[in-house]
Amino acid sequence: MTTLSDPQGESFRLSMLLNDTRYRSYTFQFIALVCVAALFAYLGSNLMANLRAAGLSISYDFLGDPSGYDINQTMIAYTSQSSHLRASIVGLLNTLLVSILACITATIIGVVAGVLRLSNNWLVSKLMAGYVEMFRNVPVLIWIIIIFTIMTAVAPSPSAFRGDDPDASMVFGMIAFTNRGVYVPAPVFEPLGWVVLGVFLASIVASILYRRHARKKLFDEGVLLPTTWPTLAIVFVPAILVFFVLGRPITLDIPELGGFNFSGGVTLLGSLIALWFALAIYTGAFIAENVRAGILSVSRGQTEAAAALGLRPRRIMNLVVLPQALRVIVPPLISHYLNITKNSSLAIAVGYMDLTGTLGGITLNQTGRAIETILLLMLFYLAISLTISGLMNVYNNAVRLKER
Amino acid sequence: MADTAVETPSPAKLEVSDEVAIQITNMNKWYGTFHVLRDIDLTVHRGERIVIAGPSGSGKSTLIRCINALEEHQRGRIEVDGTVLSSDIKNIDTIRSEVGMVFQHFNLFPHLTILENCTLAPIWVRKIPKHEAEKTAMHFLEKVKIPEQADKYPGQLSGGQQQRVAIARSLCMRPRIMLFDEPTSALDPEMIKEVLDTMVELAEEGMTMICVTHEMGFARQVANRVIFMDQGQIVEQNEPEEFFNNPKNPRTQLFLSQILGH
Amino acid sequence: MADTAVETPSPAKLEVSDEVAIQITNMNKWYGTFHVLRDIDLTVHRGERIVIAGPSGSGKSTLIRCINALEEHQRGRIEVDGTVLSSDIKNIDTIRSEVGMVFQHFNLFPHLTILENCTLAPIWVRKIPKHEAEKTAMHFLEKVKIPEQADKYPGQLSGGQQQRVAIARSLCMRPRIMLFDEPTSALDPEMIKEVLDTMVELAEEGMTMICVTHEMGFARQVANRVIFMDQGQIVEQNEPEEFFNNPKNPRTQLFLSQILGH
Amino acid sequence: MSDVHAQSVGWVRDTLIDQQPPPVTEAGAVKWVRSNLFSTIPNAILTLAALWVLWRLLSGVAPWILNGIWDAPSLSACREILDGATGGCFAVLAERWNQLLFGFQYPSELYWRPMSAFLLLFVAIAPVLFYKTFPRQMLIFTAIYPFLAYWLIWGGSLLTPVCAGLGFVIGYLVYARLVTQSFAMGFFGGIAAALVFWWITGALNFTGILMMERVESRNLGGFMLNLILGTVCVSLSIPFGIALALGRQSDMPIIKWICVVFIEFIRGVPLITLLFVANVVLAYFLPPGSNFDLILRVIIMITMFASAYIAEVIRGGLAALPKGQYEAADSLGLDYAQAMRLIILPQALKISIPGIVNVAVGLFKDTTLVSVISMFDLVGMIRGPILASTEWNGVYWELLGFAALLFFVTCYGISQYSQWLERQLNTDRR
Amino acid sequence: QTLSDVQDRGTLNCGVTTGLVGFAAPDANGDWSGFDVAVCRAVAAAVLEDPQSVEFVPTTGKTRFTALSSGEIDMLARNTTWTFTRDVDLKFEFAGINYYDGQGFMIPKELGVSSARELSGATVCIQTGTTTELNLADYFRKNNMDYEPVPIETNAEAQQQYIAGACDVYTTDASGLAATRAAFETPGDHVILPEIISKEPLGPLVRHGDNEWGDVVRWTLNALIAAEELGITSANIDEMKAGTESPEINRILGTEGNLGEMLGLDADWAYRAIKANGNYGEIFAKNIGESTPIGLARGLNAQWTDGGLMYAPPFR
Ligand SMILES: Nc1ncnc2c1ncn2[C@@H]1O[C@H](COP(=O)(O)OP(=O)(O)OP(=O)(O)O)[C@@H](O)[C@H]1O
Ligand SMILES: Nc1ncnc2c1ncn2[C@@H]1O[C@H](COP(=O)(O)OP(=O)(O)OP(=O)(O)O)[C@@H](O)[C@H]1O
Ligand SMILES: NC(=O)CC[C@H](N)C(=O)O
Ligand SMILES: [Mg+2]
Ligand SMILES: [Mg+2]
Repeated sequence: MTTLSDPQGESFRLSMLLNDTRYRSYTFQFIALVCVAALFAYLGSNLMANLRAAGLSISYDFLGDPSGYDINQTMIAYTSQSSHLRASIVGLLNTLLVSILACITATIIGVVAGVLRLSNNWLVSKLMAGYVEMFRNVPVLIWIIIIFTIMTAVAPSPSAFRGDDPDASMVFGMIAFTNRGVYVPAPVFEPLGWVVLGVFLASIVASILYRRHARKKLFDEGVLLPTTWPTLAIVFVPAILVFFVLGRPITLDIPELGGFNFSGGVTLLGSLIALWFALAIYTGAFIAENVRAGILSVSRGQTEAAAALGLRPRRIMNLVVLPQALRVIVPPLISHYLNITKNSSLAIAVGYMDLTGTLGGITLNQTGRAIETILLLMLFYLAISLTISGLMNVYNNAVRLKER
Repeated sequence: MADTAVETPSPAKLEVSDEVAIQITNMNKWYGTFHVLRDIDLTVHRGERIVIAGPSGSGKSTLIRCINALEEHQRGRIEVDGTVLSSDIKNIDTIRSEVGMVFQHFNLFPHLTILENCTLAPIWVRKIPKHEAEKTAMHFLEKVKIPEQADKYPGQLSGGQQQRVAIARSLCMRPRIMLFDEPTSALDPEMIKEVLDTMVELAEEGMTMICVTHEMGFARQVANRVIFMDQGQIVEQNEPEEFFNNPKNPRTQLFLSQILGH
Repeated sequence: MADTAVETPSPAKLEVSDEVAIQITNMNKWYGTFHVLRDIDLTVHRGERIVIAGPSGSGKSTLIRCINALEEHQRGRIEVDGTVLSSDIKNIDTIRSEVGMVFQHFNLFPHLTILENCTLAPIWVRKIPKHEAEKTAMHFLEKVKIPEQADKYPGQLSGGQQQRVAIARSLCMRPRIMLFDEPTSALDPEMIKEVLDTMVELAEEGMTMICVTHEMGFARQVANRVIFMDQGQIVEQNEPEEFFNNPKNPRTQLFLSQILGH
Repeated sequence: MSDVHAQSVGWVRDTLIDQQPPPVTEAGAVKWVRSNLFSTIPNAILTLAALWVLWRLLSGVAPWILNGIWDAPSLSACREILDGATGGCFAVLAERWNQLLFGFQYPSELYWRPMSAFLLLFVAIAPVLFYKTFPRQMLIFTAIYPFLAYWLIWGGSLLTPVCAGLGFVIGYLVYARLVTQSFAMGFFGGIAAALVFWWITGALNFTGILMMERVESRNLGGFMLNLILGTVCVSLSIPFGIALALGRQSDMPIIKWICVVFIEFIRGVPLITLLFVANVVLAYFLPPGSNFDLILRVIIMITMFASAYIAEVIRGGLAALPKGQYEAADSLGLDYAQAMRLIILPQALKISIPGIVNVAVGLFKDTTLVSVISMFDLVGMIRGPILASTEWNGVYWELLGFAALLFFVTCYGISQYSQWLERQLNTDRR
Repeated sequence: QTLSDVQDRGTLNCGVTTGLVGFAAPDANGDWSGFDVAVCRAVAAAVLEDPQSVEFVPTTGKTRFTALSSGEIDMLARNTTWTFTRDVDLKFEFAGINYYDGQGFMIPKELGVSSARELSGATVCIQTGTTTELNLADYFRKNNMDYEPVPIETNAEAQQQYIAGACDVYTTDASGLAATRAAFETPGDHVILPEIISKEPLGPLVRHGDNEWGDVVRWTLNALIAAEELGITSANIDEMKAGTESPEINRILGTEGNLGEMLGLDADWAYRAIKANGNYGEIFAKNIGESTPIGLARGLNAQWTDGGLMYAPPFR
């Protein structure tokens, strides 16, 4: 904005505020600022007047008060005596949990569907197109409700597992699908069990090292070691061996029907599952399109050039197509992740206690602090969104193709 | 366009061996019901440099893509360097690593540096250790006169430079036969010269080459045979001198009058 | 490229008035910290036809864009037709409606017909009634020899035709001065001629013109001054004959040898 | 020397070979099946798997649909008729379809009004969507339509929408008068004139003149509510979106930042929280004593939401325009407002149409979220009154399937349109 | 000033539940009826002379208070419990009590549970944002039992979940349980456990700070209760309107004194209010009484003269 053409002999005139490029933009910005400030002042004064009329005031003290309600899924210690703030954090963690689960599942579904849609099998690609169109064009809320209905109205209730001749039985004798959720066995670690786990983790690291080594060997000596089977072997064989050698130190805590419900094992709440799958399958359809577009964006010429060099189809995929397609796929993928996080607020429709359910739901209700809680709620979501999109920008800058 | 190429009118006298490099017998190909290649018979000897010309849609690209197994043919037989092209993956791999191909649109891998573009196939297909592959790559990059660009990305080079990298990339596989599909038609006039110079040099070293091009100057200078295709068939073939000065087939005459006309 | 232009070697002898059309005094411009234009002094008289030449990046475009206030300058003084270019919007508007500009890439408005392209500014800026504006537009379209295209859209015309429309569009504002920024360099050789012919005609009518171009044939035929720029400075200026035959500055000599060389 | 080699000797073909039919394996159904379904072993496995999935889907759904009961007073009656066989109880749709479409509070004798508004919508929107096929004059109807639709759906005196419309006309006339002098003057003059007109007519009471029975907006519901929210909010958000996009492109930092903050804020929070704002807090920010009904507050929030997204789409369109267009406009002496109005926006908007349509589809789907704040849109109707009623407690699939189908048809239609349009635009710009 | 707002507008905006048979539920034509609805209609009749000029705004446990405090509704008649915080902290004014209730549990008979003490480990459906949610937490904590809450928004959802077996127990106000059970296909398969774990005095409420309007609602409700006590019914009200021996009846019906005027209404206000749906007893009997499928006994809600708690302050 250095605009200093020939200032000599000119003195400031009022009309310059409108006609001079130097001052004009200040004038406009000033006006805009005043308008916005006036709008806020107006809203604020309305707020004050309304609050005064209703005898209320803005205060966040309620966050420290005991919440008084119970939450069915808590990842940190929580009782009805804990504070509202803690309840919000429980909700936040639940939001993150379902979002992360849904993101992972949606990515898997999306990638599979997207790749299959490009398959040269006519039937499969049409089937996938059907899946994509069907899920993309129906509101996610309807999908959530449909899946929740499957969970509650179609799955058997725990009482169906009761009796000598039950209507329903557990899958493998370990997993129970009920209309309250899915009960799966939980691993129980005896002291030595941790050793097995340690060995397992170590072998994962080892397998990564092995792959690195294989690559280095190829680069240094031109020897191509097999990777797929050795990797699998390295990951599983030692852990299994150790498991048996140490005398099966990990046992399963199989859920058992007792009282009203199954107890023991891990419970995946019906509302969590409904929300998780609905989000995953809905967003998966979008991701599929995205993946398809990404792969198609790598021109046929690239594949042909690689083929002409003698590379085999799987290598072409790994070395040429995927690295390029990922650059196209990832940015929209991340905005789909963002959408999942935002759509997870629909938890409220199935009674999953996420951030909207606790802070924006029960806390709001029980305290009546609408303005405070909703403001806080928005800030929480905004923080999540900004974090995700910040990461996205970092990634985009890192992988941008060099152009001249 | 013809005038941008090198202007020496006499075909380079290069020795051609008796050995057969490519033998195509009675080859036919259809796209759906469309008969693209009809009864193609062609024998290419080691060291021959063949230019294929012909109107658009006459099947030139399809023909050389069949040689590389980028397209499958439905009838007839293609034998490259003693290997018969069948749907056997082994054979296809053998042939592809013997035959280098340069495309009209370069098709460099934009996510890899120039050097990585050149070493990718040698490392993964030929299993050559990386540093050796890099040495070879630098050698060929020097040959195409752009060793200093080795660490740049394709997007940072001009079209002519990119096409030269594409040639170097093929050469790094040390192919015995090179196929060129209109390697210069996507380039600006100045850049065409850079690329043609590189190709002339290759020809002079005795590489077996099949080149689809309309650069008649190039054809005159290096080809020892020009093949004219129309409607999926080889219509005429001859030595460049004869071909240009004395085309026999009326279709060829018409075509030559058009492209040499302006 | 020089050979595509009209080949009459003597500069047209056109009268040049004493009146000053553009006066640039000691003008400097920076892009950020990069000093693009340094101490430019230039006086253009009414009726003069000036060609600006110089290597890429020497600031030619920037200079003429400053005259049109498309870029602001930071120091010095530009006076166009008696109006001093300051940051006063009134002045900028006055100057812009006095000065027509033709860009390298035409920049026609693709959503408007040719006629609408030509009448838009007269109607909205000059507040000329529509039918009158259309009459003027048709007049200038005839002058550039494409009246029959008036109802087409720019996308339907060839590059040369588009550039001629761009010229007509500027003329419709009845500017006293025309600026051309490499008006022919985005065109094919045949089309260059069409556009240059139009410009020559304009020149012969006595329009004040500043033209950035490397068409030396054009410069010889119509310019009465050639200005050579390098590194943001005016390095040499002279009559075309002198300039081409007898360049003084070594930088100019080098440049001329390059562009006339091939 | 080269004539040693037989193949180098000149050779000319005298007779051209004709097209021949491909070998049998290369054409016809056999080839198609082979290459599309069973080209490799994994492919064949995939095909079989797909066939199995299809079979499962069809065998599950087909009898349910074919055996459907369309006439029964309640679920239990329906089950009795079915007598254990698989089959849907579509009777619920037959019995409640007008509740599903119009909500349970819209007077049933007035259903023709929203119905005709809905049909006229197509007439109004056609010249916008297919701007090439329909005459431009039809745009006049498009301009009138919002006021007509308001009158049809909400009723009341015809003069109310007429005056609202006249306000726009007067504003436009004043604008057209003044704009030749200065855009700002025309713009603000137009707004001022319209406001003055509305203020004057607002004081008048039209009750009784050309009346149709009034329907309160809280009585709207069902799919109609989704449609109203969708169309109203999208149309309203386009001008705001344009303003925001221009603001975000502006080189005046304060204006730019105001727009950036607004857009990023709105895009960073879920629509639900904005609906909560509409539902529970917005009223606190309105002047004391003013009584905005819920629908209006929801429209305000959804419009804000949509404009942020549309602004981003339009910003993309603006960025896609070559810089030369801006410069050419400048060099002809057009001022900012003229350049935007005459050169930049017409082009940028055209590029943005497919993106805007996509936002519109997304938004239309999101209108179902209003059921969460207990408004009775299609989903709200199903979840609330219908499923809770004694007769129809438990008919999930028929109702949810119906809702899904309704949305699918609409959204799929629109997205097909947008793809068609994208292809059109691509060929336009050769 | 709510009173004049309502009169200007010509309709009363009354917040009710989204649907609880017997208390407030729309029929297939969208006409609302029920015990809470009757209160709204009585107030509308008193203020606007027409019991039909009510706009019913369905609210959930969550939206009801904000709807009221933001002015979207003029009064809330939605089985809302009168609690200290709602009155004092949320700044509402309870106009009285129209139903003395307590929280109960409903459970399918087949589970064989006979006492709330046996509910340890159960999955409980609970409406969020209600007092019952807090009571439930307290009750289980106090008795050292654990449970899994399934939060839902509306009674309708609760009903679906409970029927589908997604929860073992449904808990809410006992009256609500009775109403919900009545809507089941086979009400006999479900039992309401004997324990009542809380006090839930339900009543209509208005915003703090508008005492005139508060008085109108309070005394309309009281008029309904007093009418029952004094034997004014919708059948005999027209007779009594002509004048009776009892000065209190006369004061209520506006034939004596100027109570209506003091309220800012006309003399006939209470007459219209009672006429609209009958007196308290009639309303109770018609909507939730023993002769209805819901079948609630008067119990605590009998007149004080019958040993109940319904006790209207004197009209004087
Ligand atoms: N994948 C395909 N499917 C169907 N037809 C094709 C396909 N590829 C090419 N063709 C058709 O085959 C014919 C020969 O194509 P080819 O590309 O070989 O011609 P060409 O001689 O290389 O022409 P050009 O000079 O334009 O490159 C053309 O008519 C073309 O339309
Ligand atoms: N917007 C800008 N920001 C920064 N530097 C710029 C900008 N525009 C141009 N430049 C630089 O200013 C110098 C002069 O540019 P200008 O376009 O005037 O050159 P030119 O003489 O017209 O060259 P050419 O013949 O390539 O058009 C160049 O070095 C260019 O890189
Ligand atoms: N079930 C309800 O909706 C009301 C519950 C309880 N009476 C309350 O006021 O919180
Ligand atoms: Mg080709
Ligand atoms: Mg330039």
